[in-house]
Amino acid sequence: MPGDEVSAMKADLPSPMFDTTEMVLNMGPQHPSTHGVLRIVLKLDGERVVDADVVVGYLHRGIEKLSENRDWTQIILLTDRMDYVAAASTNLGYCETVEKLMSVEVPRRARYIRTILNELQRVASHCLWLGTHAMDIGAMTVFLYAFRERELILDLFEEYCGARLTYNSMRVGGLPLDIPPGWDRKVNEFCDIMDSKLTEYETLLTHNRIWLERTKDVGVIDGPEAIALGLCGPTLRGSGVGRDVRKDEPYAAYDEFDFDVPIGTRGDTYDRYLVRIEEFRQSLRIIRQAMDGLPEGPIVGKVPRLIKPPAGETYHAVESPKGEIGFFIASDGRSTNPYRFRVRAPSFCNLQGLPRLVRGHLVADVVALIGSIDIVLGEVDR
Amino acid sequence: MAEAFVFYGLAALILGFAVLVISTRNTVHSVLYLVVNFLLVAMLYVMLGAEFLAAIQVLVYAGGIVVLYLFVVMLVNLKRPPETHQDPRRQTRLGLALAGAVLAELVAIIVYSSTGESVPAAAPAEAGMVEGNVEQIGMLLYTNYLIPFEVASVLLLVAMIGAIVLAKREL
Amino acid sequence: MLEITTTHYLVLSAALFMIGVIGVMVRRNIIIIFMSIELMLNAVNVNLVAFSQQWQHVVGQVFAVFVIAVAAAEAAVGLGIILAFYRNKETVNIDEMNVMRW
Amino acid sequence: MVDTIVIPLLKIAILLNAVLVAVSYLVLLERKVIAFVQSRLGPMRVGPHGVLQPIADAVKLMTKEDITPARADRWVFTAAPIMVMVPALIVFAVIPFGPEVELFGRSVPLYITDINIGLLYIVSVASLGVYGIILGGWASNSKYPLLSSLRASAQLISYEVAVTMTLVSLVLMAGTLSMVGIVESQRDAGLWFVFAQPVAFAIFFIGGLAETNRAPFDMPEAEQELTGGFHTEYSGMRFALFFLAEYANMIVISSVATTLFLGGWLRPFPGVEGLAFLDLIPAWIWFVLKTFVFLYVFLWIRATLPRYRYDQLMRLGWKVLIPIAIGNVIVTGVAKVLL
Amino acid sequence: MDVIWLIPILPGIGAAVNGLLGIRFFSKAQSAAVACGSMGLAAALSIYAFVQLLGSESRVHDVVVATWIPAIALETVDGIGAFAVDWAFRLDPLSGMMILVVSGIGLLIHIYSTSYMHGESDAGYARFFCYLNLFCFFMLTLVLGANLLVMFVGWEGVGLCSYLLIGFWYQKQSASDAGKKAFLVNRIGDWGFVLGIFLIFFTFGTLDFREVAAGAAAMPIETAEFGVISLICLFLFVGATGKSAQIPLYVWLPDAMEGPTPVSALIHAATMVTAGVYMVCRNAVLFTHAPMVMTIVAVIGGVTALMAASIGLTQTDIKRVLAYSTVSQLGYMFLATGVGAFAAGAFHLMTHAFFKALLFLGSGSVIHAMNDEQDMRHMGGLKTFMPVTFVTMLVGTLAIAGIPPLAGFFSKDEILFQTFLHNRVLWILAVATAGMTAFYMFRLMAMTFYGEYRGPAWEHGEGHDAGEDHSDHDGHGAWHGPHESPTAMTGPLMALAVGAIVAGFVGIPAALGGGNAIEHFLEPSFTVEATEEAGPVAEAAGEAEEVHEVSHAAELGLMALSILVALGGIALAHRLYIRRPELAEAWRARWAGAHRLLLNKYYVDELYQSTVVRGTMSGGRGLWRFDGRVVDGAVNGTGWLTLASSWCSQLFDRYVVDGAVNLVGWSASESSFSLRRIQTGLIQNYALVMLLGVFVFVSIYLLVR
Repeated sequence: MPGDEVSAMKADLPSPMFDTTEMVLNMGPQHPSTHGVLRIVLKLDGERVVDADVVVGYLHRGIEKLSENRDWTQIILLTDRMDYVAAASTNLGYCETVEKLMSVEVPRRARYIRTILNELQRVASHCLWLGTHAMDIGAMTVFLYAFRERELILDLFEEYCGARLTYNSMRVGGLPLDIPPGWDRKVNEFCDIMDSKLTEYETLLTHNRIWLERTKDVGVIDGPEAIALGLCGPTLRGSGVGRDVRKDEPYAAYDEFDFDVPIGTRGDTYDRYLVRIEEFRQSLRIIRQAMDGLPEGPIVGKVPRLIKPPAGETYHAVESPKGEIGFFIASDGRSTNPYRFRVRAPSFCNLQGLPRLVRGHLVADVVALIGSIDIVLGEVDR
Repeated sequence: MAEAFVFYGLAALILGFAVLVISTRNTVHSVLYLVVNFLLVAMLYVMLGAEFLAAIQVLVYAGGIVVLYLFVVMLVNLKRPPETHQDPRRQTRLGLALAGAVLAELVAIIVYSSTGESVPAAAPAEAGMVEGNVEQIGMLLYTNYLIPFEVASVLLLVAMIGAIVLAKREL
Repeated sequence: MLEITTTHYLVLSAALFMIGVIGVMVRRNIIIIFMSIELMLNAVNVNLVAFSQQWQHVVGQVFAVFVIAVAAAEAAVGLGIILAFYRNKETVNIDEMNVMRW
Repeated sequence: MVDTIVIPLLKIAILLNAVLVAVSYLVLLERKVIAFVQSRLGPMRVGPHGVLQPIADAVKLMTKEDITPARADRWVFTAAPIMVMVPALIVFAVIPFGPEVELFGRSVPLYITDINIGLLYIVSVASLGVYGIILGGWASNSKYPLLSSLRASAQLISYEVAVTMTLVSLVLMAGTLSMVGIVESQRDAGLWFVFAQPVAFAIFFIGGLAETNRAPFDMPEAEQELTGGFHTEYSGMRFALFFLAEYANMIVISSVATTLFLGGWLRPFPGVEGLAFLDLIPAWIWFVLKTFVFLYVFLWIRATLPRYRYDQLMRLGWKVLIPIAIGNVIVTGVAKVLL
Repeated sequence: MDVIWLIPILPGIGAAVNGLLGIRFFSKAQSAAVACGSMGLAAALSIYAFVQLLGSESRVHDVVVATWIPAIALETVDGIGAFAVDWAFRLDPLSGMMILVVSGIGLLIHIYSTSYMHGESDAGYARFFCYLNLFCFFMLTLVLGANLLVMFVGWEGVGLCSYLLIGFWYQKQSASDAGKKAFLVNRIGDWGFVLGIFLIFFTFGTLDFREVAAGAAAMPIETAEFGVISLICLFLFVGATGKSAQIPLYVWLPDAMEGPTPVSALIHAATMVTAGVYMVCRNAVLFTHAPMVMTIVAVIGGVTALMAASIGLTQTDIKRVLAYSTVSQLGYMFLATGVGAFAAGAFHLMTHAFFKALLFLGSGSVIHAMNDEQDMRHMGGLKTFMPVTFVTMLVGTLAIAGIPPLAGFFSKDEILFQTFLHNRVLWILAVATAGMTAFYMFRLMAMTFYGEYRGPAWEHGEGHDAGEDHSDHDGHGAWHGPHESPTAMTGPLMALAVGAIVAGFVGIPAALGGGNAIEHFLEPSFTVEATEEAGPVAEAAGEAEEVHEVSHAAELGLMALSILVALGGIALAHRLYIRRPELAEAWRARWAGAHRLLLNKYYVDELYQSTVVRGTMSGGRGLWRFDGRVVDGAVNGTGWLTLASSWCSQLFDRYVVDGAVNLVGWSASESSFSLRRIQTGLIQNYALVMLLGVFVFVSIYLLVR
């Protein structure tokens, strides 16, 4: 950012008591609270952040480029490794994009199961977010509680597809597997457990004075500015913008369910926290509805054995736990590889907002804010 | 006997650390020696039967003032060694000589004038003196010396405000 | 010599005081000069307490308390000045603090 | 000779050992308590239910390589942990664990010494602990430790004011600075001072949390922010000293709080005759029990609360606790004069 | 009874609230509520305290609120004494009666004022009530004060309030002038009072009334020589004449009628002006020890009474008539005190407070009705328009004229009787005054209420339309002719009328079968100690009692005589102003000179103007001239001499002194070039010099010892 702007901003800041020269503090890439290998170069005035420079790329594996040399089914494996805490959402986004390119009809049962998986994934991802966010702010018990519940979801996924982290749980045109017997009962049981546990988390945090002091009015950003910075997902909704792909451009079976999109009012860390806590509830609501109304039928649509979409390009987005994850795919219609593969990663977009959010706050708020925008470096760097 | 040993030991340590304070290059080390020096002086106070003062010495001097020094030493984050530039006109040697001379004279006066009376410093203290040390000081502070005491508190207030004003970056 | 009298304390105090004086005279780092002044104040306190012991009266200790209060005030303001000065001139060398000359 | 030298030396030796063992087991206790709070089991491998874990930890720390950073100030770097540990230990000299007891035909007081400025001694010595922290941070020659050492020392000094103010109101109640005297005045009053001075007790407790850098005031060591605080660059035994000093300080604060507010070695409700059967339990056990209650609350709080931000902590200290503490002193003084 | 200090404080609080907040923020109703509320509380407390006083054995209750002036060593006649003053309040029969009068009448007048002052702006209204409350505060302080200094605070305070209230309509030149006049004339009296206080302290070493009285009782009665007690009493009496408008300082009171009528009623009739009488009664023991001063008091009182009454015969301004009447009645009271009948004086003070307040308020009602017309020649026939006012005022008039069984009869008769016993000449004066009083009061009634309506015409037609706002009496709208005042004004009138009827019953003399209760009740206040049979006073009282017993018949005769005189005055007034008004004209023409003399108030104002004022002015002018000629001449001469000598000296100056100065400057500037090297800016160099100094001193010490 231009120098004069920095100095103008410094003039606004209350001056700290002792003068030290502006200090540059390197946070990361090995720092416990950056949720991975993120590096932030902080310019500090005392303990106050004057400016922050986010350095990404430490986890870059070239997934987008790799994808141009894999066939369409193999790419699903790669998408697992982008947002590794919400692999099913990424799977879904990719598969739906290809289906859109190929104009394949997905059977209703498959769409239902996809929705269930996706929402379970959202709950799991939010559990991880809640635990680490609270941990960053020093509430370590919540961390372990949240992971305890996440473990239940991982068990469900393991039972469904055999994997606990990188599920590879979707196929173009449908699903690889039908749900195992008894799985639906377990999901319902989980929903009940989760409801009571949510109350537990909220008891620990929502009205805790320290939690309020740490999160209220920290990193305030209003709706228009959030949109201008390209924020998405709960981070955007915390600022009062009711954008949710599930509602605005329904995919999978979302148009058949009844759910609300929670939004915040002030756009501070506390609002983003509340929005995600409410999303837990809405996800459970969707899962219950889907389990109740799960239709019978095939789980795979009519897809050729060799997937070769017609020439053309398309963009399709789904709502991952982190935000709007979009896939742009171009096919030349001849080869079995995509011609061009590009991902709009929500974590990456949200990370753009970080320097804006942390400016003027203290170092301790930086970790709170990193937690509050909920990033996964695998997705940021791809 | 034991008292003499303790005294000489303490005196030697006090003077030794004092010399270290003013002779060490590294300012932080210098501050550390100062702390040790103050603690030793506090022990001297205990020997003299002034436990309250000893505690105050540790609390205020060692625990407060010197911490302040330490803060300042750390904040004054020097880019170049502080003692490079030397003004040729500072008569350091003369100062040293004078200080030595005055010390000699003072010692002469003290020793010479004290030979007559010889009041033992460690005279068995009266019971009241040792036991009610804190109480006695408190009584004096709040009766005879009430006004100086209040003035001292105002002085501290002024110093506090002054320090805050000085340390603020812009007035 | 084995009996410790007030004289002993006075000599110790004089020596401590002179070490402080020498510190003030010799060093150029103003922080160290301040510390030397603290040494001198301590020497004074030793004197006061020694006399207090000699006359079996706590008034000497009362005065020592006042000296400590003054020392605290002095340190606070003095160090504040040092910081302010350092901010402007980036030095704590007393030989460079001569702007107020004619 | 026996009374003046041997017994005190014996007591010092026993106490030192007891404190050090208590400290290492306090670490285990913390791990266990927090684990139970978080529905885990905690250390289970070394010995039954991990009871030998402290020994394993000690062995590990002692055998670990003791790294000194290249550009550190060696001398200060070595001295800093000691400077933290020593004040934490010598405070125990004036803490009365119990009244005088008959042991082997001798009347032995269950404290090392009872000096007339005991409370002042504790405050003074505790104020020295800050050196080790500042110097440890400074000597590491690294930014995070320096930053957190400045934080820690500022925190310590700030909260010391509030804590000392509460002690002043307590001294007003007791009329003595002697620790034994304070316990005895509670016995004479027939009332633990926590009931007479609830505000002071609350402030003392909060200030104690802050002074020992415990949650929710543990930001000097907030690993999420400062990667471990002022002892980031320390390892091996020197790190262990810092670590032990922190827990020793917890015990100090707890036992001081016990002495001042919970009647020290006195049984509950010392004024109520009907509870005299409680005196069957030895006095020092009461003391230890109360201290452990405190320690448990320390751990419990750590498991429950998030962490304050630095400026919020300072605000709490200066704008809330200190004014309340001063007001409490005034109220106590006025009440003392009026009643 | 320990809360009697609250009695003055309550109106004080009311004043503070109204003064600090009311002027800015309060509506009329709010400020009136504050003022009347505080007064009401004070009145209730007063009654409570009085009832307690009646019920208790002891007749004196002291309450020390705080120490005011801690002991200061001051010279007294017996060596060094401690000058210490407490904020002490005393409740005894005299002050008990006074607080009843002050707070009771004060409350009524407050209520009356809520309506009377309704024409003011909100701020002025609040200001008025603030002053009024403040006045009550000071007045109650005055009567309750247990020592002279506390009394003096009240004394000066009521003077201040009087000044403020007379000049309440400060935009009016005459009002502010009258205020100033009152203030200045009072200062002369205060000067005497202050001197008296000084002398009391110097003589007795204390300012507490009872201690002073005890001290005085121990001293002989100064029958023969004019001793220190006489001097004290004279000084105090000077103060009393100022406050109570006696010769020669009465001139301010008639002018004080420029103030609002409730003020005239409260301050200049019922309470403040009686402070002088009260003060004399308070110091009764002192005065009984100074018979010569007593004579002076009696003579001045008698003469004032007669003179003021005679002036009152001819005045046409309704309020001025009442003002002179007040002066005259005050003269009566002084006459009573002067002949040693303190109880009679205090009794008359009380009854007078009732009927005079009543008369003033009635006149206020009339003035209100007549749209601020005060000249009686423009009134007449108001009886029909305002019956309540007429009846109540008639009661007041009968009371003041001394018609039994109204209040005035008993008190006035007591005074006449005591005077008769004491001095026949004064008695004749008093009887003449009584006759005049009856005459001019009925003249007032006649001119105001009887006969033809002589005032300006008003528009009959629209004024009494049903749609018109009838409450609009306050001058905002058109005047619709004389009318009865609203309830807030007539209520107090009626209350006071009842008071004027019954107040006298407490003092029915023995001759009429009564016990003269008030005299016995007040007795303790005028003696040294209730228990102590202190010589002279008790003896005098006993003596009086004796005479009293002896001359029941004479007393009855005197009563009959005074009733006759009063009836005669009434009859004359009736004849002159109701039956045959032309006869009044004739008489006026016949005794034109006397009439003019009276009309112009004996030319006293002019006399003062030409003597005191002119004297002061010409004295000042003479001094100015002396200043101009002699002093300035001397100064000018000195100036010329100075000029001459300075010319000589400047030569010396220029060459010798300037030369030296320049030499110093030159040498300084020359030497500074070399010496400024010393200022190196090196702190350690300076420290070195200090060390050098220490070295030198230590060396000297070492060598010398």
